[in-house]
Amino acid sequence: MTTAHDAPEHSGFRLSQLIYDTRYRSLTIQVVVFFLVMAFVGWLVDNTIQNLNALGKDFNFGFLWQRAGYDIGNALIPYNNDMTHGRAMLVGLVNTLWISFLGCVAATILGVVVGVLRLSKNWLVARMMTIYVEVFRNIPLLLWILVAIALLTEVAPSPNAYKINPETGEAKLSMVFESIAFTNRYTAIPSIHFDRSLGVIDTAFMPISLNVLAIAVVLGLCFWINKRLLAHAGRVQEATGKRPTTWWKSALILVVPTLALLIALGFNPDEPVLKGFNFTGGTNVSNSFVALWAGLSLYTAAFIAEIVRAGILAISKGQTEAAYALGLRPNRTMNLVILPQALRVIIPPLISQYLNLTKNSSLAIAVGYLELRGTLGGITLNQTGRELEAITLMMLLYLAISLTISGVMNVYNNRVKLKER
Amino acid sequence: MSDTHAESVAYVRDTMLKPQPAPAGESGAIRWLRENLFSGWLNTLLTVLGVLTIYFFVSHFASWFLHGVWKADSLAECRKIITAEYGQGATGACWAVIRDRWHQFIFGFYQRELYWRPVLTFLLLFVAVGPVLFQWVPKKLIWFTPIYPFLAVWLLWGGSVWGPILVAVGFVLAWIVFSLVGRYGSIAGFSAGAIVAILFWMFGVSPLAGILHAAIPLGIEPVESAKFGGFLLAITLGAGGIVMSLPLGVVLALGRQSDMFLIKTFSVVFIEFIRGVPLITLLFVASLLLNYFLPPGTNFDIILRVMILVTMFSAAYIAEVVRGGLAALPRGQYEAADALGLDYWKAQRLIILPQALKISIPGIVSTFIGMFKDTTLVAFVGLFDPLKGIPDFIRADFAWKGIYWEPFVFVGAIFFILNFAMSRYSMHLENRLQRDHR
Amino acid sequence: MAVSDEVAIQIENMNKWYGQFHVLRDIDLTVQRGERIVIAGPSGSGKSTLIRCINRLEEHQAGKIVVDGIELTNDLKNIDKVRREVGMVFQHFNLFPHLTILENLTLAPIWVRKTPKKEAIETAMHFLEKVKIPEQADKYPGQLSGGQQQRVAIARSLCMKPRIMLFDEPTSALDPEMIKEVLDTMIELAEEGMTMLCVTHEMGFAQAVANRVIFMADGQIVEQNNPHDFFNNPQSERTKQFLSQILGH
Amino acid sequence: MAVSDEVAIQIENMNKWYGQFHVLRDIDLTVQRGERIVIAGPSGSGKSTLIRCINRLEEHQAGKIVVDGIELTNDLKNIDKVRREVGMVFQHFNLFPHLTILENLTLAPIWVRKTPKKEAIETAMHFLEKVKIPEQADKYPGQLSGGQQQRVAIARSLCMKPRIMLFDEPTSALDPEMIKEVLDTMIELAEEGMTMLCVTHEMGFAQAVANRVIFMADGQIVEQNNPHDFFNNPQSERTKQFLSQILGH
Amino acid sequence: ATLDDVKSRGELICGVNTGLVGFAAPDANGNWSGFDVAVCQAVAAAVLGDPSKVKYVPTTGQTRFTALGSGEVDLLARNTTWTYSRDTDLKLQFTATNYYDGQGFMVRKDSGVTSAKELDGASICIQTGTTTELNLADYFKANNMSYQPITVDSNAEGEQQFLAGACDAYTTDASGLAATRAAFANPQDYVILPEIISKEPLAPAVRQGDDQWTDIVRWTIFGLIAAEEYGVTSANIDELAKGTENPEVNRMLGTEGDLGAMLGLDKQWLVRAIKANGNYGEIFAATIGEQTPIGLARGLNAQWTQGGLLYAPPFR
Ligand SMILES: Nc1ncnc2c1ncn2[C@@H]1O[C@H](COP(=O)(O)OP(=O)(O)OP(=O)(O)O)[C@@H](O)[C@H]1O
Ligand SMILES: Nc1ncnc2c1ncn2[C@@H]1O[C@H](COP(=O)(O)OP(=O)(O)OP(=O)(O)O)[C@@H](O)[C@H]1O
Ligand SMILES: [Mg+2]
Ligand SMILES: [Mg+2]
Repeated sequence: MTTAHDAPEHSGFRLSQLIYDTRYRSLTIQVVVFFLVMAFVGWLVDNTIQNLNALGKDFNFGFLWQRAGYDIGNALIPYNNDMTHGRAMLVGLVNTLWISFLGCVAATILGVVVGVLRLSKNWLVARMMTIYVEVFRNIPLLLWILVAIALLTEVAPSPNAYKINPETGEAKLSMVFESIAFTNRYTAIPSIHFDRSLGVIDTAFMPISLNVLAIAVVLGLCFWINKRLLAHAGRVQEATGKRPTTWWKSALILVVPTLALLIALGFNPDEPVLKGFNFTGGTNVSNSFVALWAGLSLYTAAFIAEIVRAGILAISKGQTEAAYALGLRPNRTMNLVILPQALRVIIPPLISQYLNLTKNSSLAIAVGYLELRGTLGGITLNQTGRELEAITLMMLLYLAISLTISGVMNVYNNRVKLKER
Repeated sequence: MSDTHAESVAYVRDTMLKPQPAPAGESGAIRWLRENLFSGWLNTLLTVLGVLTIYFFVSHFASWFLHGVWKADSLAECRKIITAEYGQGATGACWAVIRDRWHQFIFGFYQRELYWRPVLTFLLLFVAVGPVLFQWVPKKLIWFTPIYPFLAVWLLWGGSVWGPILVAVGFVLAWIVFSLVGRYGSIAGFSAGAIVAILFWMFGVSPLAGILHAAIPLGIEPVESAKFGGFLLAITLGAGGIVMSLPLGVVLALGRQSDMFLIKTFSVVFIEFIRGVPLITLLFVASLLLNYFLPPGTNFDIILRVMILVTMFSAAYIAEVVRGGLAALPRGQYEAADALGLDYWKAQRLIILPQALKISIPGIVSTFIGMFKDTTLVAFVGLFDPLKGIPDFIRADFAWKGIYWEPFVFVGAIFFILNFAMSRYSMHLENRLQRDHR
Repeated sequence: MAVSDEVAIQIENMNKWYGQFHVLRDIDLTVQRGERIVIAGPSGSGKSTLIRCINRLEEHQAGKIVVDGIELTNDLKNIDKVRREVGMVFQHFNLFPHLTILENLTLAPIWVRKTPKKEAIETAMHFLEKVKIPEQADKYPGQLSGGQQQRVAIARSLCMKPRIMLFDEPTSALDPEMIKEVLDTMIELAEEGMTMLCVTHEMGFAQAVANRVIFMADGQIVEQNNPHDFFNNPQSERTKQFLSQILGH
Repeated sequence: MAVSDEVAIQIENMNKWYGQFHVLRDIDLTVQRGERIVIAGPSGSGKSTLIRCINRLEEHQAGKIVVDGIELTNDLKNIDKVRREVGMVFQHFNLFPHLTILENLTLAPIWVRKTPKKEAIETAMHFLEKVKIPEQADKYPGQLSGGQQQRVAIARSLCMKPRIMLFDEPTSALDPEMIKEVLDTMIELAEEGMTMLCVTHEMGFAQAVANRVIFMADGQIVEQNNPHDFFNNPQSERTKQFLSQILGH
Repeated sequence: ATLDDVKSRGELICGVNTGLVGFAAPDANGNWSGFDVAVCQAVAAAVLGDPSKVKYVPTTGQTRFTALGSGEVDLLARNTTWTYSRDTDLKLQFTATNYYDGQGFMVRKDSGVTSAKELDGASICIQTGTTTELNLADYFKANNMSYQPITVDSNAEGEQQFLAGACDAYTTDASGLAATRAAFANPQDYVILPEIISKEPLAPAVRQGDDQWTDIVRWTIFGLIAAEEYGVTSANIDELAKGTENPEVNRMLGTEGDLGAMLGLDKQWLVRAIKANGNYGEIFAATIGEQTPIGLARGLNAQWTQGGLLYAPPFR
């Protein structure tokens, strides 16, 4: 056995190594790609600069500090037309977040109900839910939003209908619970009023009501105590095997202190009253908001329903059977075995639906609800003619929202990942 | 081992039992009703609620549908007919608007005498995707698939036949160069092919097309894209976007899988950026910003610009779908290709991508459904999509001002039928793939 | 390994249909306490269905099943009682993947038997030692090999202190080298006198521990006998044919 | 079955790590042309890793591997050359499911060796006949049994006319009745004087065809010997223990 | 230069509204017509000799200025108010006002409102992306009143909301209000309030920096206006083009001097422009005038000789 081979001499670095050597090759490719991409980006930027020059424009966010001059129907933070475009953008952003949040909540509730009902043994209900899911999934969201606003404006009465006829002393329509009025322009609901208010702190962003703050603190405390109670029940169970009944204690703890505080503050709802053309006193939730909300929730719920259904189906029958065979009751099986597993399957796609819903909230354009796209990407853009700046800023804001949501999702996914070999 | 007891139970059956029918009460309509609708108070409650809901819908909308008027020249006439037939205050649908304007819902402003062209294009689409999607279509037909996009462009936009042919020639050239140079390494071949093709498209196509057209004027009547509207626009944007985004999506997916940091980063940034913003903002980029990014003086029409952004948008989604397909391939396939001495590009082209793309087809179909629905958003940049653009301008006609629900119902129904069919088909494909899979 | 005279399971004239399909036909079977029964038969003969009827994972439509003196009817309370007395081990383990091994074992004792947690853990560790994997207590099922998982599944059933154990092909999803470790566990259990009903094709196991082998075909009990006679001197044609297939390899 | 003096593979002082885990330690191995080597050892001992290093499916971090006179470095050209000379057969066949058997066989010759298509098909049919399934040429891998698939995989490697063949547990994913047909094919190959490295637990095969058996444990070559001495007179404790497990069944 | 582009292209690209009754709307066959469209056709006739050589690019309130700025359209003939900032900041060049409009309000008759001053607290439907939004805010502020804006995306939607009673008043340019009202099933149930809260001179616009092109569009419009003033109509133009007593008409119609050459056009340019759809008065009457369903009175848009604001500078 002779060694038939001499080791090749290690000569110095050769240029061909850039292409043929695995160590340098990827470096070469990356450098080339990097320069290509940079050249492309540079080309775009150069074009943009030239075009801006040709039009005599510049790239300047100064417009954000100029007077906006337009009104926004439902601003959640204080706003009037004397404030700046920047403030208007903020109002839009808050509105985007608000509609997205409410949309996600409603879509989740509806989606879970529909998803579970689709699995129901009830033939009729299961079929109806299937129809709901298929119809909503396969027709563009835009149509649902347009239908929602059209239904609201055509079916609901105008505020006039609630006007009390001075002769008969009666109105054509009376308000629900004397405090809620559905109209074809908004839904008038009572707002909160405190007789013995603690006052309001004014911050630059938005005024913070001390009353609300106090209630939030008390509620938080109650939840904490309740958690302690449940933990205690758990310990008792660990020690004796018997779990003390807690539901009525929980109910008491959660309700009584808050109620007491509300009474102390002299809480009473400020009911809307019809004055002139419109209701005043309460809060008017505009129909464009309701339509967008309904459209987004109904549409997204159809997708969520499918996710929930798939999630429950994904937990194999074997898990249920094993739990039954151990003597666990169906509801315990659901809570202890099926749900914890189904949630892992459900939550990631669920969150990406939340993302979709948030992005789809930009369809507010169809109903004239002024959110981020409507303010910054709509009226502000139009009044100032700053397309480049406004759209860039708007995209970055949306991107920030998206990345935050998907960041949360990743953290969650990593937390609950099933341990495998 | 055996004790007395066990022995005593020895038993042999000498006559086998025939299956018996299930006992009464275990079958029949009553049982079905009991099991499926009334098997408990909760179920019964649900059934009642369900029936009430159905009743609500039927009672509210049935008369509107049934009182529909099909023949009228304006909304006012419709109203008159309905009042005459069903009495004062009766409501009814005015389907006459659909009858009068159906062609605009479908074709936009495409010349009426040329409707055969989009229709033919649409039918040929099935021939083109047939070999990929349907098992019973002869696989040989696959040669038609790469030709189809050029044919479709030519049929839809018309004009000289030489333009599309020369663009296709560019691909052929690229292929030839790739095969020639490819022997010195795939990357070299790839780059050389791409450069030749791009140079040819940039400097060769239009003069050559001019010369060829002068010599052999083959062509059909050109149609400008401003005439596209309705479902023709939606399908052109959706299908065109998906087709054009496929190569880009595949490249992005490979980039995202790559272990080269920079390439991976660029891919991820692009994909996440596109997926992180609403389509509407991208459409605004198409309509408001794209011209800023291009050299001064360049000008595409808005449909083309929207198409570019739609392509980028769907590329990001396709990339994720293809990535799923790539991830689903067992590692062994890569290793076997390596062990046989295939380099990265050959392995991708011959082994990995054919399989990964096949697995991705259902995902691509779903992406297409999403795209197709989203094309309605182009209404907001002034294009005539079937859902808002077309109805809005029909309402700008005096005769149909105020018509609202009928277009929704009509357009919604078409969307539903197309998308439902596609989603069912993609589910079927998915099942078939699962069965076929080794 | 004594068999007492007490009856553990009594099945009389039991019939079951899936829709119009008659799966179990006129089943009569009495199992004494301490008996170890192996059920064999071709695929689709209704073996699984039979043992699943015993803890009411499936409902029977005619006839009577009495387990431990409790008749299985639609009465939920009875079903609960029976399920507490009967442990079951499945072909695919069906461990709860989101819980650790220890949590898998203590879940039912805590929530069903209302055992204090400490006690439940002690029992669990005891049985884990018995199946020889106490060191895996804090891992998750996904981190264990198939054989280990099946042993955990057996331990999980044992933690409920059942008086009867049902096994549905406990080894058929396992790699050959793991089959032995599971069978060993089951043999040990048998030696302690547990009443066992076991669907299996492991004929070695049947010969080693069964008091009785039951052969099923087409939803009927075709033949039953002690293992020795069953294997060496089968009576019916169906049995002979089946045995030649199984053992002929 | 002559062994020439030419060196086919030379491994010197080779080390490999996965991250911090030292899989292969100081491997020294010289394979003569025409030699048939069987590698055995417990699971996780690094057998697969070793032979995958030989055609650079894995990169080694220290030491030297010379295959057919070509040193495996980072130079892609060398790697390509080596891969053309070395065929490999995997445990899970890794046929390309979207191509017919014939296409599987002709793919690499056409694209890598640039063989004209006609010639490639002829060679492919030749080797298909050799593995005794010429009639399956137009089927897809999914339509074949495991044994047939593995034989196709062997034929696929042979079509590249390799001078060395590597086998990584080629029979361990197969049902018992199919193992023989694959082993037969391999024995035939051995008889033709192909240089072979084979990771396998089929000790019968080792005794029949191997010139040398290498025993690995913990990433090291613990013992190597001719098959007769290896099985009848193992030297190290590890080997003895391993053999008793493998053969003791 | 734009003129050369248009000539070499053989087509004028004209930015128009996506659909506004009377001003710009395509019919069932996709042919555009309307008051704004007539301007496009006149310019096309003047420059290219054929009024049909126009490509219409529908633009929204959002996209119109970019379309013009980026060169996508040669001429923006879309109801666009001439304002200071648009003229300066947005780098547009407004050519000549072809319609004097003003923002007004429409309400239901049975609401009893007779003046905009009574609209305190009302819900008002308003189309987003236009000057009307700013005017409305200013007006209510100046009068110390409050209102609830109900923003809508398109005129069609605004109409629908207003009809359904979702807003107490609909505000937009008075011309738009009239057009909208005319199409209602019962127009007599709605009134347009007397207040006009803003000046809305609507003018076709072109890009800044191409004076020749600006002049062509501007003088085509003036030509149409002057034609009405001097009684040149599409009916008699062939006759008059042979020569008249009036030297200004002769200059316009190219029988005397060569005004066209100063614009880079031929002598007959204005003849063709007027022939396309007639003079200003004819266009007005055919598209939005009192004989049409829209029924707008000339009002401010009458010739200066009739007490209106239309006043074409002399062709000299
Ligand atoms: N839920 C069900 N609905 C309808 N038929 C069923 C159902 N479960 C089982 N069957 C049918 O009942 C018959 C008996 O099934 P069972 O699972 O008891 O057979 P087995 O003897 O356990 O077979 P194997 O050895 O394959 O597990 C089979 O024909 C099966 O197809
Ligand atoms: N990609 C990898 N990353 C990290 N560790 C690895 C990787 N591949 C293998 N290993 C580890 O390296 C060791 C040797 O693996 P190898 O596959 O070579 O063993 P083997 O002897 O072939 O075992 P078997 O008989 O089970 O196939 C094992 O401990 C394995 O866990
Ligand atoms: Mg079974
Ligand atoms: Mg291995």
